[in-house]
Amino acid sequence: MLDLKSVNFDRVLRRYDIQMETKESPEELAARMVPKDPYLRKVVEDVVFMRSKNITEDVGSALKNYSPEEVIEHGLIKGMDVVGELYGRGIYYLPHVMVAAEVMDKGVKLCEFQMKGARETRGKVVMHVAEGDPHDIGKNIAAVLLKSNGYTVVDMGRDVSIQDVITTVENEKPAILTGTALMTTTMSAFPKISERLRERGINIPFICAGGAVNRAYVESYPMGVFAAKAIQGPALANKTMEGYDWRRLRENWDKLTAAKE
Amino acid sequence: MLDLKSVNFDRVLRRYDIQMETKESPEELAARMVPKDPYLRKVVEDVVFMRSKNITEDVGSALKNYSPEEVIEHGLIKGMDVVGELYGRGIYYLPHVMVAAEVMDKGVKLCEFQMKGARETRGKVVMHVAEGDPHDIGKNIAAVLLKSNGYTVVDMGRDVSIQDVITTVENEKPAILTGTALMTTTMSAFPKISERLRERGINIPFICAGGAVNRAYVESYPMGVFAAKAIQGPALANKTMEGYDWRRLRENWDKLTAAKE
Amino acid sequence: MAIKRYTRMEYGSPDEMVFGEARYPVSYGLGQTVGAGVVVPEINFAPRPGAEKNPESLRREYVDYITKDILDRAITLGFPAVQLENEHIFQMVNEPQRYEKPVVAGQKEMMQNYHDEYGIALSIRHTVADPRLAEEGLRVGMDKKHSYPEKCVESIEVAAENGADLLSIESTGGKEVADYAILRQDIRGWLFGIGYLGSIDMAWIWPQIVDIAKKNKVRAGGDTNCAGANTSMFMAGGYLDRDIPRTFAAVTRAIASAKTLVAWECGATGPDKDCGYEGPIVKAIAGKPTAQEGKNCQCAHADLMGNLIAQVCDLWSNESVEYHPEFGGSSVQCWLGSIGYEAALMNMAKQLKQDRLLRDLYMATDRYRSPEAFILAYDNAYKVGQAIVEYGNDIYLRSKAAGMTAARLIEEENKSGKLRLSKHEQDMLRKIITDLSALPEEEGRFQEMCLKAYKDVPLFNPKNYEL
Amino acid sequence: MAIKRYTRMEYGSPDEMVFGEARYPVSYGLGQTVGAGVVVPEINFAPRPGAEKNPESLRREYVDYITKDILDRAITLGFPAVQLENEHIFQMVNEPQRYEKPVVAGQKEMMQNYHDEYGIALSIRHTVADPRLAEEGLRVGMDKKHSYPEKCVESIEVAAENGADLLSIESTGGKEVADYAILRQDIRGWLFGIGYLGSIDMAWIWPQIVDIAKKNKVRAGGDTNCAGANTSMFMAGGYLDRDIPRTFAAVTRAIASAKTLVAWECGATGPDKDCGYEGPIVKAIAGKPTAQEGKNCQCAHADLMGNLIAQVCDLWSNESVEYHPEFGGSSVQCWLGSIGYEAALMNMAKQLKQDRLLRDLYMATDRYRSPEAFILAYDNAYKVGQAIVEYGNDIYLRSKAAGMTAARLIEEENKSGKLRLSKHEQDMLRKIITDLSALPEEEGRFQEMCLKAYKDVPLFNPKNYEL
Ligand code: B12
Ligand code: B12
Ligand code: SF4
Ligand code: SF4
Ligand SMILES: [Zn+2]
Ligand SMILES: [Zn+2]
Ligand SMILES: [Zn+2]
Repeated sequence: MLDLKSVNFDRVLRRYDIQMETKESPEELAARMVPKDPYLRKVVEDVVFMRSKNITEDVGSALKNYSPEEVIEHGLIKGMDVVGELYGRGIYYLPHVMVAAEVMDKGVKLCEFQMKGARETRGKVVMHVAEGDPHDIGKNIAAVLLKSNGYTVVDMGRDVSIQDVITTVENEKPAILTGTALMTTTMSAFPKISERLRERGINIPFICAGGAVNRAYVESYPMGVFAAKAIQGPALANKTMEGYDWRRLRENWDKLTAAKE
Repeated sequence: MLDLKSVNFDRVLRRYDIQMETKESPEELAARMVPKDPYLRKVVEDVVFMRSKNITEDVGSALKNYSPEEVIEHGLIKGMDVVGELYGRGIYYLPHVMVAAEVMDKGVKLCEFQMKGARETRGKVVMHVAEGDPHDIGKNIAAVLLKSNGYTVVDMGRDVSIQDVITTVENEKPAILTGTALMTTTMSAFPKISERLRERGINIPFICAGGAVNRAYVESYPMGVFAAKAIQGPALANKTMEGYDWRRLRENWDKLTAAKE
Repeated sequence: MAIKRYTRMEYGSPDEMVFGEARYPVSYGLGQTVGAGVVVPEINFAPRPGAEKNPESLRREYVDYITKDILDRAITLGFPAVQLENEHIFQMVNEPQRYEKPVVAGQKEMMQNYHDEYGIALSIRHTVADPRLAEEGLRVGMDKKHSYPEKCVESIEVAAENGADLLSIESTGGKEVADYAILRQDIRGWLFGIGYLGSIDMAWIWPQIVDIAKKNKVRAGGDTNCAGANTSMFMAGGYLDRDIPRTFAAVTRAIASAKTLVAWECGATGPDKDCGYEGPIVKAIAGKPTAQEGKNCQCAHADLMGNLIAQVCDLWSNESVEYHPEFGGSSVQCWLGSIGYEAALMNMAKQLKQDRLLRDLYMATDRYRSPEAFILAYDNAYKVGQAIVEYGNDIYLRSKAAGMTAARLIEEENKSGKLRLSKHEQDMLRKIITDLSALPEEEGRFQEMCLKAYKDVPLFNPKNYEL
Repeated sequence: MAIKRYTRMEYGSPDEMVFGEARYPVSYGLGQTVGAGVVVPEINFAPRPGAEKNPESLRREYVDYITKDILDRAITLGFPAVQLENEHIFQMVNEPQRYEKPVVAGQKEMMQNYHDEYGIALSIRHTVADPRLAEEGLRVGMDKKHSYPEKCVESIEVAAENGADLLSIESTGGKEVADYAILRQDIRGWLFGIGYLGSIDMAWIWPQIVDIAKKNKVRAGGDTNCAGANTSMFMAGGYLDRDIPRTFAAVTRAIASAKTLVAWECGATGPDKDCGYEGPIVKAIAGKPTAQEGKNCQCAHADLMGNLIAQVCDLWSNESVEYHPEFGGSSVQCWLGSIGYEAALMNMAKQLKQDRLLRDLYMATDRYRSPEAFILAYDNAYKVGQAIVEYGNDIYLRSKAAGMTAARLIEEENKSGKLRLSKHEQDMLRKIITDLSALPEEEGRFQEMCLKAYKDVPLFNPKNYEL
């Protein structure tokens, strides 16, 4: 093998990732964002630092001082906000988000246990991957993020036939339908689904994502709203719950997704 | 420099062009295609073998035995047929075709001189290259071939504005309009031209060609008929003169252009 | 058919390996020989959206447009040999007689014509789709809804009977667990999914493929761990991406090689599939030819080892490109030009006996671009191979050894060499080493531990693996 | 500004030439230096059809989409330096203030941001369009209808004032005669059009470009003979094409180099434009950096020297690709990956002092693929250069000498070497040699002869050249 000792690697490649390592640590950023109250603070930190072991105890303590709704809102969900910010800034990686979401989930379950009725869902989302398409990782990530943002997710899995999608939407009456397609030979299911929904008078945002589709394609059929990244899911869903229909989501798309890219 | 003596170039590249050199010579092929009659034969051969110096004399002799129309039809045009065949088989190169066309042209002029009225044109063709597009070689080739096939060509040149095209078509009333575009940023003139022609009730085949366009694009607007190669021009024009409209040219496109690719 | 595990290396040293040469060259197709002194370009493609509308439109797309364009361009540029790869779309596995057969037969007929007319060496790899769904069952008789295991095998048969020269699949066994694990950066779970379950699944499907190939006198090529290691690689991405750390991706690649090897242990002859970046490792072990892709497959992937990965390839691929027009011709023609010229360069280097030098240039260019590139550099790939054959008979231990060896190589170079890692990549590497060190010494205990730990993983069903 | 003709070679021997090094390196842009030890990838692109609809949509296409994608991918893959090239569309030359300015300024602003944030070396070449029409008049005041000569110069100014680092143009002087001649395979006419008229036209436009560059403290790069030699090359095509013989194309390339050189004689510094395959010849003469393109510009051209042409490049280009999505990202990202990795390979070879060897591998791969490749092999390119400088002060005699030298080199190698020619190519070569031999020894007589012979060529007007 050639001797590489003399090589000045700088002339061949530059490690921008190392060069750009963020100076701010998760701890510093969290410190700026967490609430002052010591009980809620602990809950937030458990989520942010993924302390699965502490969460039961800390949520328990918080519940002695606050209502379950308050613990969820200002503790658990706040924690996920911080996580989202850390991910957005490139300090956290995706797995952090996934594990934090699980910690939060655990906390939410405890709170719900103490609530009068069931915790109110922010809305129902039916998710699927197009027929013939086995690529479901992106959809799975999106599902976790939607759940951790308070949505009820009906996950139909991958390789789902058009008919099954329609039936499920009719039965479940979700606020949002999502579709994922990584293959250009499967994405053609989406306009067909849109067509059939329209025939049945259903008019909900149909969030479509996955490597095969782009914004222009998704906006070529009624109801289609494009998502480039899983992290954009909650933002789009939240606006839907605020009353935006798919047309308005499209019009405001750049703004809604800007921070989340 | 490295010493290349040891190299077995066969493992690196293969000269399919040399390997495939046609066994049949132009002479052999012409021999099979030319008419028996010695006078016409000479005219045909002058065209095929590009004998610019002989053509005046040989056409002169032929005119003593045949009518000018016959000399054109069975001598000069027949010659170009042979040339087309030689080009199609890869025996002749494009410049052969161009030079042969000039020889033929010279002969036609002589015949016309002896004809009662002007020689009848097979039809009038207006040609142009799209606005902003300087790429005119393909159009120039196509023009020569159309002329040598008996068409009157109004050549508007390159970088021609939409308005000029429309005005010229209105004034010249051609049987066919052609457009060439090598740039995807200039080809958008074609649908606009088609639109304006329609507004004015003009309905002629609009043959569009050039590296930028493809069949799908050209067939996306009314009147558009695609041409991939200059040599397809006469075939498409001939059918137009037989009464095919642009719809019928499109329907029969594969067949009409098959031999000419 | 018995599975013959590799327990020793087919190469005596890393330096014996070089592009365009394999210990066991393979001949097939129309005058094609791979691994015997030349690198052959392998061009892969995808139909335009909508081409799947009906069998005739799909056939036209694959045969009249794509195959014809490829063959014309190969002649135009004077390439002496070309391999095509057709990755099947799901319509072809769903209805093999209607969708698959006309395509496979049509392509071969056209290739035969060009071969006869020009003497160009030609072959085609058919990579059938693996549509099996873990939740419905991976084995015959389990999937009552779609019969996907049965359909998958049928589509392999249809390919072999109608014109395929080389059979491949990107089998997806174990992916349900690996998918779960990757999002949690759980290397144990990933090892269980790919190294263990995936290897078991391959030992089920590959003897069938080898039999079908034998029966039809064609070749069984190989598998790739797209479902696992490539997913890691794409998620780890480049210097702007932060989905998962690249150290994790590197270790999964090493583990994946222990799985990919199974196809060859079941009797497949190679060349394996381009998208298996683990190729240098399995070639080091088995000496069979490998297909690789890098700087000229940017149409499909932007990996961090564009040159390095050419170091020991026998086929050089563009991975895949959708058919569409470009200024220079159709997309398949443009990418064929790129891979064909790169193969020509390698072949000239061989003729001039400078192939080892060019190999080293390729390798050096990306050696420190990412941890994954680093462990795939042929010297390191060889070491990972050695770790695998040391435990060759035990699919668990060899996968673990592969992962551990890769992790240690990266750790060491990061400490004292030129491979720089971000803090998060270092953290992950330490965690991986800790996690792998904590694993049992024995397959049975590992299996037991994992069946318990992952029993609630969505879609995971031990019956798929006869566990 | 005086024109300083080259009458001696800047290199003492062909072997002194190698990629990534020029006698006269050039610095410009955001930390970019070309020709001083590294090869830099140069990525060129075209907007999607329809993007030219209005100035804002065009700006968005070029800046927000194309430039951003390029810069992101460069960072992602770790490329230390990238050059962009923007070939202007005619809307930009027609209305420079509305269409050109926002694009040029927007690209530069974004590049500055990336340069500041990541330290990546960046630069942009603006190649303005030459919309002049021979029939309307090539000089100021002649074209009463469109004022194209004036517009052309204005658009160069707008580029230089708003962010261009490097100015280029593909000037089209003499093309009306060359176009006529190529279809008749008339080498004398082609020599008159390109070697003579084209050189005269460049001596008019290039001093202006050099002045504008100086005033704005940017660089004047160079020209290319796209209008002539590339048209020959594309028409000659590959082994399935039969539009014109490749020997004719090869000789036109040599003649073209005598024209392309004029930009540098007028004070331009290089790097010249990628599409000038005559780069090896002019670099041999002048020692200025050259941009080249080959196996990784298949998106735009399928030439017969994909590797060879990299032999002495300083920038390595993809020539051009229309912006559109691919599986691996957008088209500009995919092709940037290819050229960037190739540049990385060359740079590693330089680091390891194996650059001359890699150069020779590139060259050997295509040396005998076509007569044009053969005369551009650096040793032969050097010989053509020598013929030019021998008559350096006479644009006619040097063009003729270039053509004759190329023709003789091909003839000789075909007789006793490895360059095979078809019968028709041989016939054409003999005719070229005969025709060139019959030309007068003196410029005045040549001019006189040609003005007479080509007076009826459509569009040709001697006033365009002050004749
Ligand atoms: C991994 C992989 C596989 C794995 C899938 C594993 C799995 N569990 O998903 C396996 C091996 C199964 C596979 C198989 C095949 N694959 Co595959 N595969 C890939 C690969 C390498 C990576 C895909 C991936 O996981 N990306 C990472 C995820 C996270 O991205 P994502 O899903 O897009 O999700 C992101 C966004 O889209 C968004 N998102 C997604 N869904 C949703 C939903 C909502 C609501 C929101 C808000 C956001 C959102 O969020 C995510 C990011 O934050 C790609 C290559 C590539 N360049 O993409 C090819 C690719 C998709 N595969 C391809 C092919 C051809 C195949 C096969 C057909 C090959 C074959 N012949 O066997 C088979 C399919 C067989 C069949 N059944 O038909 C082609 C598709 C070409 C085409 N025509 O379009 C690709 C593009 C590769 C290529 N370059 O050619 N593949
Ligand atoms: C030569 C050339 C030039 C020459 C043109 C010389 C001339 N007299 O035509 C010159 C130098 C002027 C030129 C300039 C430019 N060019 Co230019 N050029 C080319 C090149 C290399 C070859 C084109 C050619 O002559 N082909 C051969 C001819 C014979 O083909 P053809 O015209 O298509 O004709 C065939 C058929 O279409 C058909 N046909 C044509 N017309 C007709 C009509 C009828 C009736 C029929 C039946 C058939 C028919 O018959 C012919 C074959 O038989 C191409 C590269 C390429 N890959 O094509 C780029 C190319 C077309 N140019 C390109 C560009 C970008 C430019 C410039 C803008 C660059 C610049 N910034 O300066 C400028 C234009 C400036 C301006 N005014 O806007 C791009 C276009 C990209 C895009 N957006 O689409 C191309 C594709 C190069 C590339 N890969 O990027 N160019
Ligand atoms: S890497 Fe690309 S080609 Fe290979 S299996 Fe995965 S998706 Fe298919
Ligand atoms: S070669 Fe290509 S890029 Fe260069 S001038 Fe000609 S068309 Fe433009
Ligand atoms: Zn692949
Ligand atoms: Zn493309
Ligand atoms: Zn260019």
